[in-house]
This record gives sequence, structure tokens and C-alpha cells, in this order.
Amino acid sequence: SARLAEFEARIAAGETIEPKDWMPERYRKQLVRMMSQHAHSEIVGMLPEGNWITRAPSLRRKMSLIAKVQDEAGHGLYIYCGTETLGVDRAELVAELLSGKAKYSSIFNYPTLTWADIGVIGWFVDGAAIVNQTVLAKTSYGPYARAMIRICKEENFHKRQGFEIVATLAAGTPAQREMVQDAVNRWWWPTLMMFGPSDKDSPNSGELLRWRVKRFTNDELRQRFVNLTVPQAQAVNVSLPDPELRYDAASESWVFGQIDWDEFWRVVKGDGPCNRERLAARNKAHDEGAWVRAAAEAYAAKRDSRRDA
Amino acid sequence: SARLAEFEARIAAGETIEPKDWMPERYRKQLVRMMSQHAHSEIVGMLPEGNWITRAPSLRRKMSLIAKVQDEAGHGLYIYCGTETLGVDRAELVAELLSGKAKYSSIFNYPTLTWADIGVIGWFVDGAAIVNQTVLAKTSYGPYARAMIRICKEENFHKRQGFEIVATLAAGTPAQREMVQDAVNRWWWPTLMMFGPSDKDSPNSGELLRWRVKRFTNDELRQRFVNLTVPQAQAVNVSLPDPELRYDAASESWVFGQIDWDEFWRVVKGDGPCNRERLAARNKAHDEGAWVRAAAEAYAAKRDSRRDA
Amino acid sequence: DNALAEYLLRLGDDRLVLGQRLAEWCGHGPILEEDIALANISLDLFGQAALLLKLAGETEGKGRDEDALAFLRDAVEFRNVQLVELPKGDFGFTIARQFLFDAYSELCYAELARSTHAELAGIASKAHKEIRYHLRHSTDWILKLGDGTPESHARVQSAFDDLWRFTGELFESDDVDRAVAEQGIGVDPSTLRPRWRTRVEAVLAEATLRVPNDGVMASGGRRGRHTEYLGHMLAEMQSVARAHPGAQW
Amino acid sequence: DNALAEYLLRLGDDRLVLGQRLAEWCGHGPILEEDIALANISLDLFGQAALLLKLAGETEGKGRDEDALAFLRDAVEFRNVQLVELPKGDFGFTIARQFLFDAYSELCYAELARSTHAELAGIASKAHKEIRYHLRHSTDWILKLGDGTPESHARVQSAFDDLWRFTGELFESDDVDRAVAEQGIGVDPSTLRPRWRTRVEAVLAEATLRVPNDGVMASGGRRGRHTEYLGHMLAEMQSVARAHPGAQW
Repeated sequence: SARLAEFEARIAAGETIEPKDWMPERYRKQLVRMMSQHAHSEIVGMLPEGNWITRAPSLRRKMSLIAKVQDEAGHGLYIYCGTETLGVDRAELVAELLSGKAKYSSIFNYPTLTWADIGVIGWFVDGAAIVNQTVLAKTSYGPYARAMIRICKEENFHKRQGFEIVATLAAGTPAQREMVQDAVNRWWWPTLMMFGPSDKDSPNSGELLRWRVKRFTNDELRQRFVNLTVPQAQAVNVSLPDPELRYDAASESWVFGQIDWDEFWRVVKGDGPCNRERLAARNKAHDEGAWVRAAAEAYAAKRDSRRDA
Repeated sequence: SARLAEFEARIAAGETIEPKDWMPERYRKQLVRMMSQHAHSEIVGMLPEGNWITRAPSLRRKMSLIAKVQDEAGHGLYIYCGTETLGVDRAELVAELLSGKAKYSSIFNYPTLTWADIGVIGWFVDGAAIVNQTVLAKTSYGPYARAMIRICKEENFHKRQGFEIVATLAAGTPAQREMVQDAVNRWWWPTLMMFGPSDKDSPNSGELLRWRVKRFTNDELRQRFVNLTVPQAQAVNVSLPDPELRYDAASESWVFGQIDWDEFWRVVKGDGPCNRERLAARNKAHDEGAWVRAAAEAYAAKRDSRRDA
Repeated sequence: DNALAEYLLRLGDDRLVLGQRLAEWCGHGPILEEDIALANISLDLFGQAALLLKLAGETEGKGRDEDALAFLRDAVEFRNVQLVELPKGDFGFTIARQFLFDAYSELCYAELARSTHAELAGIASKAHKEIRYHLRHSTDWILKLGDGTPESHARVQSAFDDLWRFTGELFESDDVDRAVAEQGIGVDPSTLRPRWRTRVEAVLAEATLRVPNDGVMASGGRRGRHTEYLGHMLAEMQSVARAHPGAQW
Repeated sequence: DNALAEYLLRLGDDRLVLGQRLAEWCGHGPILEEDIALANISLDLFGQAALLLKLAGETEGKGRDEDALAFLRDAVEFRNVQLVELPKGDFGFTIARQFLFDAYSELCYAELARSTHAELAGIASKAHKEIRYHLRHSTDWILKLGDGTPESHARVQSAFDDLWRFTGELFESDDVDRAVAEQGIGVDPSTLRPRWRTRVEAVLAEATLRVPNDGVMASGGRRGRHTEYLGHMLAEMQSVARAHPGAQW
């Protein structure tokens, strides 16, 4: 159609699409899917890190961690607001999350087992998020792109903090060094899976790339992350758990081993180490909060009716 | 009456009263009161010590502590059975405990705040219990006297274990020594209160003594405990928190300072540090166990009816 | 100065322990906005605690910094009131506790901002701005819950009933308090009670809630005599720090 | 011998962690008789754990005794299956878990009692007598709860449904298991599964309960990859021991 051609031309010219603009239904749906998954990931992502707030080993680290988890809640809220510009209600999206219908980043279905996990999550997981989001900051949908710019700034800060924790542990006592190496061993592969299936198994990508919803393929972004991260690991003297990892001078890239895609799909389908626990925790919070939300609504209604009287 | 005279004569002759024997109603009531309070104390007494089972610092100590708390449950059960010989049902007594109507030893309304409390409770509280119970083992009511003999044996074992913990801490690191001294400071006065109000405020005692329900007054037993305990404290080099404590050569007794009877009555009346928490914990266990007890009954009924069919 | 070090420990421990209880909500709040708000308040409390404990350690002069004080003391060495160590309970309990504490803490900081001790005055002055936001937040919620639904009313009333006996300790004063008050450094907590009572009564009245009767008040926190809850909280809080003696983080 | 030390750690850690979970019931059971029974079972499990960990430490040869192994390792160094570290839940959950573990453990000890390793055989032989009582106790309760009231039936069925995916790990075998099995010292857990399955099916059928479907099974405990619950449990369990490095108790 002519509208579609015009829409695609605007995107090709590098223009952003705004809420009031016409857009193909599939574009809108894709954006709702991506943005809500992103928002859900922020919300569920509070759980593994929140798990260590009560045990953070110094006041400074405790405060940084609370602030980080608080930022994640803020990101979630901000992106849920973004989906509202596409005509989707936050309550609707939250219901989908709670019912298990909606997806969120599988990385948060892995458990945090030691304090070092907090450092490694900041370094790896926020690092991977930044690689994704730096690109999304130039996505064609204006509200999402602008959200990404703001969020990326904070994620950069989180990543630096995470790396600083890792560096401190890696230069610490033998027990601390062991702890951080163990955490790196556990988080490396799941982090690589964060970029999604390999391009050959990712059928959506063509159209998404053309519409600049995505701007690089999963494999391209994954490679970018690896290339950024390997030298950082070397700098703090921790090893990455991949015997096949090697530098390829021709492509100026770090070649890495085979990802366990069986594990990837198992976790996506709900059988990861913590899928059940994460959903249960969110549902518990929601259910136990029902009376609070009801009270706030009742109070607001009373206040309004008093005002009108 | 003639029966009363005969009853009192038997007691004066040192005979024991057995369940099938005639007894004055007041005697029966006093025994039910004492025995049920004793049983309740065993049950509530599981809570302050149980509070440290999950944190005991060595496997050996953990096992001793579990075994001790298990013994207390066993004593409770055993004494509840004893009250049944007086025609009172366990369920009835438990209901009185849960409603807050029944009393139990006030000592268990104090919190256990460090591991050292476990040692000091064994030493002081079981020590005081033994002083009471050694006498009760010669009480005129047969079933109670026999229960006391058996229970006393185990309490002696508990007391030795407690004292051993205290001795270990008192010979330990500076932090351990501080910990045990602090625990002694907190438990000494409440332990002295375990023997009940001073004789001049304890109106029941006359009749109870004549019927050999009691055999010594509160103050006599308290003094006996102090005389036993002061040398033990000296032996492990911990000080008792009483500046007035001094040896009186004439009476061959340790004279001690004034007990804070306001605190005693406050705790008895329900306003001690943990009265609410102890009752709440017992009620929670009871309420959460309702479906289990119902299942056991239903199953037994089904099994019986199958057997009859 | 022993009295001042002790006084600062009390101030710091109240906020440290309450901050920890609030932090337990992180990711588990009734609405996302409250996850953010409670985290924010918790963060402020930890910030205040860190400054107060640092100053306490310096005043004490035994080389303990704020982390040593937070992570390497046993329960009986803590000087907080029992009010702040009680388990978080439901949202109504958390908010009622927070309101009772905020109303006290706001008055306390307002006085301390005029302390003759410049460093303490500086901490209090900054904290006073934070606490005013906290108090507004908890007051708002008391109104919403008290005058919301029958269920919310019952829950928050029951929270106040349970909490009331822990409020006496906020206003106890002993030689330590009187010593720092006489020097113009600290505030004698007993002097704050009438204003606190007026404020609490006003908010509860507006929220259609009943002020519980004063009965026998719990006591002991300032002398290290706590509830059994504190030890469990500290076991968790201190676990990593204790497992690695001398490590840097 | 590395494989044997590792194998003994697995045996010891399963019992240590399960003992700790059972001990949490102490004073909070549904009836006094169960307070006694669960404490008794917990005590047996700690006793077995102490012997197994002592032997593990001796075999390892690095000077760690049973207390060092219990109180000075982090979660990722524990080798228990995830089944035993899950929070105690309600009484139905505790009993269902116990039954699943007892049925496995009874078979395991029966084999180990014939181990060529005399000390291990001795421990297993004594433990086998204890576990037979445990299994009778948990089996009795599965019957009572499964065939009791509709509520108890629903609760215990839901417990089995939740627990089922944690049973796979009991029967995983790797190089360690195969090495000790080949030497006649240990038992390859995978060989126990058919008999375990038969027993569990029989009891559940009698209790009018449904055997859950085998889905994707949880895994990782034997390699130190645990649930988030274990760390919290250890924070509490190790708190006193960790707070006083090098102290005697």
C-alpha cells in the first residue's frame, strides 16, 4: 500500500516514527512485544540482584546495589509508559507476565549464588544489555529510542560498578578470587545466550531490520559483546570458560565455542533453574499487594467524591 | 471429714497418693495447676532454645541442643499424660495455654540473644528446675513424683551440658568471654525469679506444704540454688551481676540483693519481653497444624471403618 | 567522648536496622512505584547510618569504621530501639512502623540540625530534608490505608496496635542522652514526645484510626537487649562480610 | 582419593542440609509427637552427616574436619542435591520431600552397607537401621495425608507435583559415582532408580495420590549449582561459627 511505502521510505531516510504516526500493525505488534519483554526483564531482573541486597558486604556496596535495583524498577516503569503510547495498558502487560504468557530475558532465570554474581551480572549482563540498547537507541520508534538513550546511560554506570566489584574480588583474597572465577564460569554462557538464537534460527530478523526495529542481527551483537568483554576479562585476570576462545586476526574478532542451544530453549520454554521461582515471586508480590492497591483506589474515589460534594 | 483426716495421715506417714485414691478437690486442683504449668513450661521452653538450633556453631553442639529440645517435648508429653490421671484432658490444657489463660514459667518470656544464652540457660534454668524438681520427686502424688525422677535425670544431663558450654566460652576468645558474661548478666535475676514470689507474698504455701505438694518454700529453694551456683560461677571465672552478693559464714549461705519484683509481676501478667511472641508462636504452630491433625483423624476413622466392614 | 560515641551509635543503628528491613521489600512491593519509593527511603537511611556510624567510630577512637560497626558487631552490641528490628510484616505494618519512626526522626533531626557539633549538625541538616519526604510518604499511605477499604483499615489498625508498645523506647532518656543534650550536641528524646504525640494523633484521626492505649512499653534496645528477631536479621546481613575476615569489597 | 572424598561430601551434604531443614520444625510442629519425631530424624541425619563429612575430610587430607566442612564452605562448595535445600514449606511438603529422600536413602545405605570401604560400610550399616524408621514414619504420613481429608490430599499432591522435578538429581551419575562404584566402595545412584520408582509408585497409589509426570529435571547440586535458597540457609547456619574464626565451642 501507499501508506506502507511512505512509512518504509521515512524509515529508510532515518526518520523516527512517533505515536500519532501511521504504522503497520505488524510494526506496532513487534514494538509492543519487544518493549514489554524489555520492561518485564527489568522487573524480573530485580529479583536475582535483590537477592543479595540484604547480604551486601559493605554499606557502600549495599547502597549501590539498592540504587541499581531501584533503577531497574524505574526502567520498567518508564518502558511500560512507552508501551502505552502504542495503546497497550500496563495492567494488561503485567497480567501477561504473571500468567507466564509473556517472555522476559532468560538470563534472569539463573540463580545468584554468591556475592560475586552481583559483580559479574553488572559486568556481563548490563554489558550485554548496553550492546543491545545502544543499537536500540537508534531504533525507528521515537519513544523507545529516547527511553533507550536514558536507560543506556544508567546501564553504563551499573556496568562500571559491576566491573569494579569484579576487579576488587579478582585482586582480593584467594577465596574472593575463587568466588569471582566461579561466578564468571556460571554466567558467561547464559550471557551469550541473551542475544537470542543464532541468525539462521531467527526468522523475524529480516523485516525487523528493514524497519529498523532491530539494526543488527543477534550474531553480530553477540560478537560485538565478546570482542568488548574478552580484553576486560584479561585485564582483571579472570578466565572465560571456553577452551575454544581465540583471537582471529583476519576478522579482528574473538572466535568462541558452540553455545548450548538445548539449554537456551529449555530455559526459554520455562524449564530453567529459576523460571518457576521468578514467576512465583512476582505473583506473590502482586497477590499480597492486592489489598493495598484496592485501598489506594478506594481512598482516591472517596477523596474525589468529597471534592465533588 | 474422716476421709480428709485419713488422707492427711497417709501423707504425714510419707505414703504416696495414687490416681484411684480419694483426694480433696483442692489437692487435685493444685496438682493439675502445678503439673499443667510444668508441662506448658516444657513446651514453651522449646522456643527460646529452639531459636538457636539453626545457628549452633558446631555439629556436636547442634545435636546436643536438638536432643535437649526434643527431651523437653518429651517431658511435656509425659506430664500431660500425668494430668490425665487426674481426669484432665491434654487438649483442654493446650487450649488454655493457647488462649493465654494458663501460666507457664516466666523465664521463657526472656529472649535468647546469643549462643552463650544456650549454655547459660542449661546451667541456670535447668539448674533451677532441678532444685525444684528434686524436691517434687518426693511430692505426695505418685505419678507426678515418678515423672519428676525420670525428668530430673535428663535435666541433670542438660545442666551439665549447659555448664560445659559456659566453661568452654569462659575459657575461649575475648569475644566469647564477653558473650558468656553478658548472657550471665541477663539471665541471673530472671532465674532467681523462677522460684516464685517471696514467701511472705505466697499465700498458698501453707496447705501445699502440709499436703507435701510442695516440700520447701520458694525462698528456701531459691537460697539452695544460689548456694549451689555461686561456687560454680567462681570456678569458671564469670561474675554474677549482684554487687550485694556475699558469703554469710553464720548461715553458711550466699546472701544476695533485692529481686526486682515489679519486673517479676510485669512478666507474669503478660508484659515480659517475649510473652506475646511465645504465645503467637504456639498458636501459629497449632493453627497451621490443624489440617494435619484433621487428616490423621480422618484417616484413622476410614481405616477403622474399613476394618469393621 | 564515650557518651557522644554511644549516642551516635544509637542514631546510626536505628537507621541501619530500619534501612535493612525496608530493603527486604525490594522487588516484592505491592506496586512498582512502591518498590521505588521504599528502595529510595531505605537508601536514604543507609546513607544516614553510614555517616552517623562513621562519626561514631571516629568519636570512639578504636579504629572501627562504619563497616566494622555494621558488619562485625553481635546483636547485643547494637543500640537501636526494638521498633526498627521487628520483621517487616505486611505493607500496612511496614508503613505504620515507618510513620511512627519518621514522625519521631523528623523532630529529632530538626533539633540536631542546630547541634553545636558541626559535623553532626551537617548530617542532620541534610537528613532532615530527606526525612520530610519520608514522613510525607508514610503519612499519605496511613491516610490511604486507614481511610481506604475495611480490610486496609483493619490491617493498619492492627499494625498500630501491635507496634504501639514499641514506641515508648523512642523517647526514653538516660545519662547518655542527658549528657549530650546538656552539651548542646544531642537532643534529649523525652522532650520530643509531646510534639510526636500531637502529630501522630492528628494523622491517625484523619485516617479514621484509633490511637492505641499506652500500656507497658517494651524497652532494652539502647542497652543491647533486643528481640530475637535482630540476631536472625544480622546473621543474614553480616554473612558475607563475616565469611571473609579482613577482605576488601 | 579425590573421587571418594567428593562422593562422601555428596552423601554428607545431603544429610546435613536436610537435617537443618527438619530442625527448623523444632517447636513448631503440628502435634507434639511430630516435634519429637522430626527432631529425632533430624538428629539422625546430623549424626550421619557428621560421620560422613569427617570421613570426607580425612579422605581429602587437607585438614578439614566435619565442622570446617559444615560451617566454613560457601553455597557453591556444597554438593547436596537441590531437593534437600528447598525451604521446609508446610508439613505436607516436608513429609513428601522426606518420603522421596528416605526411599532413595534406604536403598543407598542398603548397598553401602556392603561397601569394600570398611568405615563407610560401618556408617551405612548403622544409618540403614535409622533410615528404615524414617521411611516408615514418612510413609505412614503420606498415607494419612493422601487418604485423609480433601485438603490434606490436595496439599500433599501439590507438594509432590512441586517436588518431582527435583528427584532426577538423586539418580544422576557421573565420573565420580562410576569411579567409586567400580571400586566397590560406592553405589552408582542410577542403578537405584527402578527400585525407588516401584516403591514410590506403590505408596502413592495406596495413598490415592498421582505420580507426577517426569518433565525436565532440575540439576546442578552435585556441581555446586544450587537454588538461591541454600545461601540463605547457610548464612543462618554458619553465622556464629563464621563470626568467631578459630574459636572452640
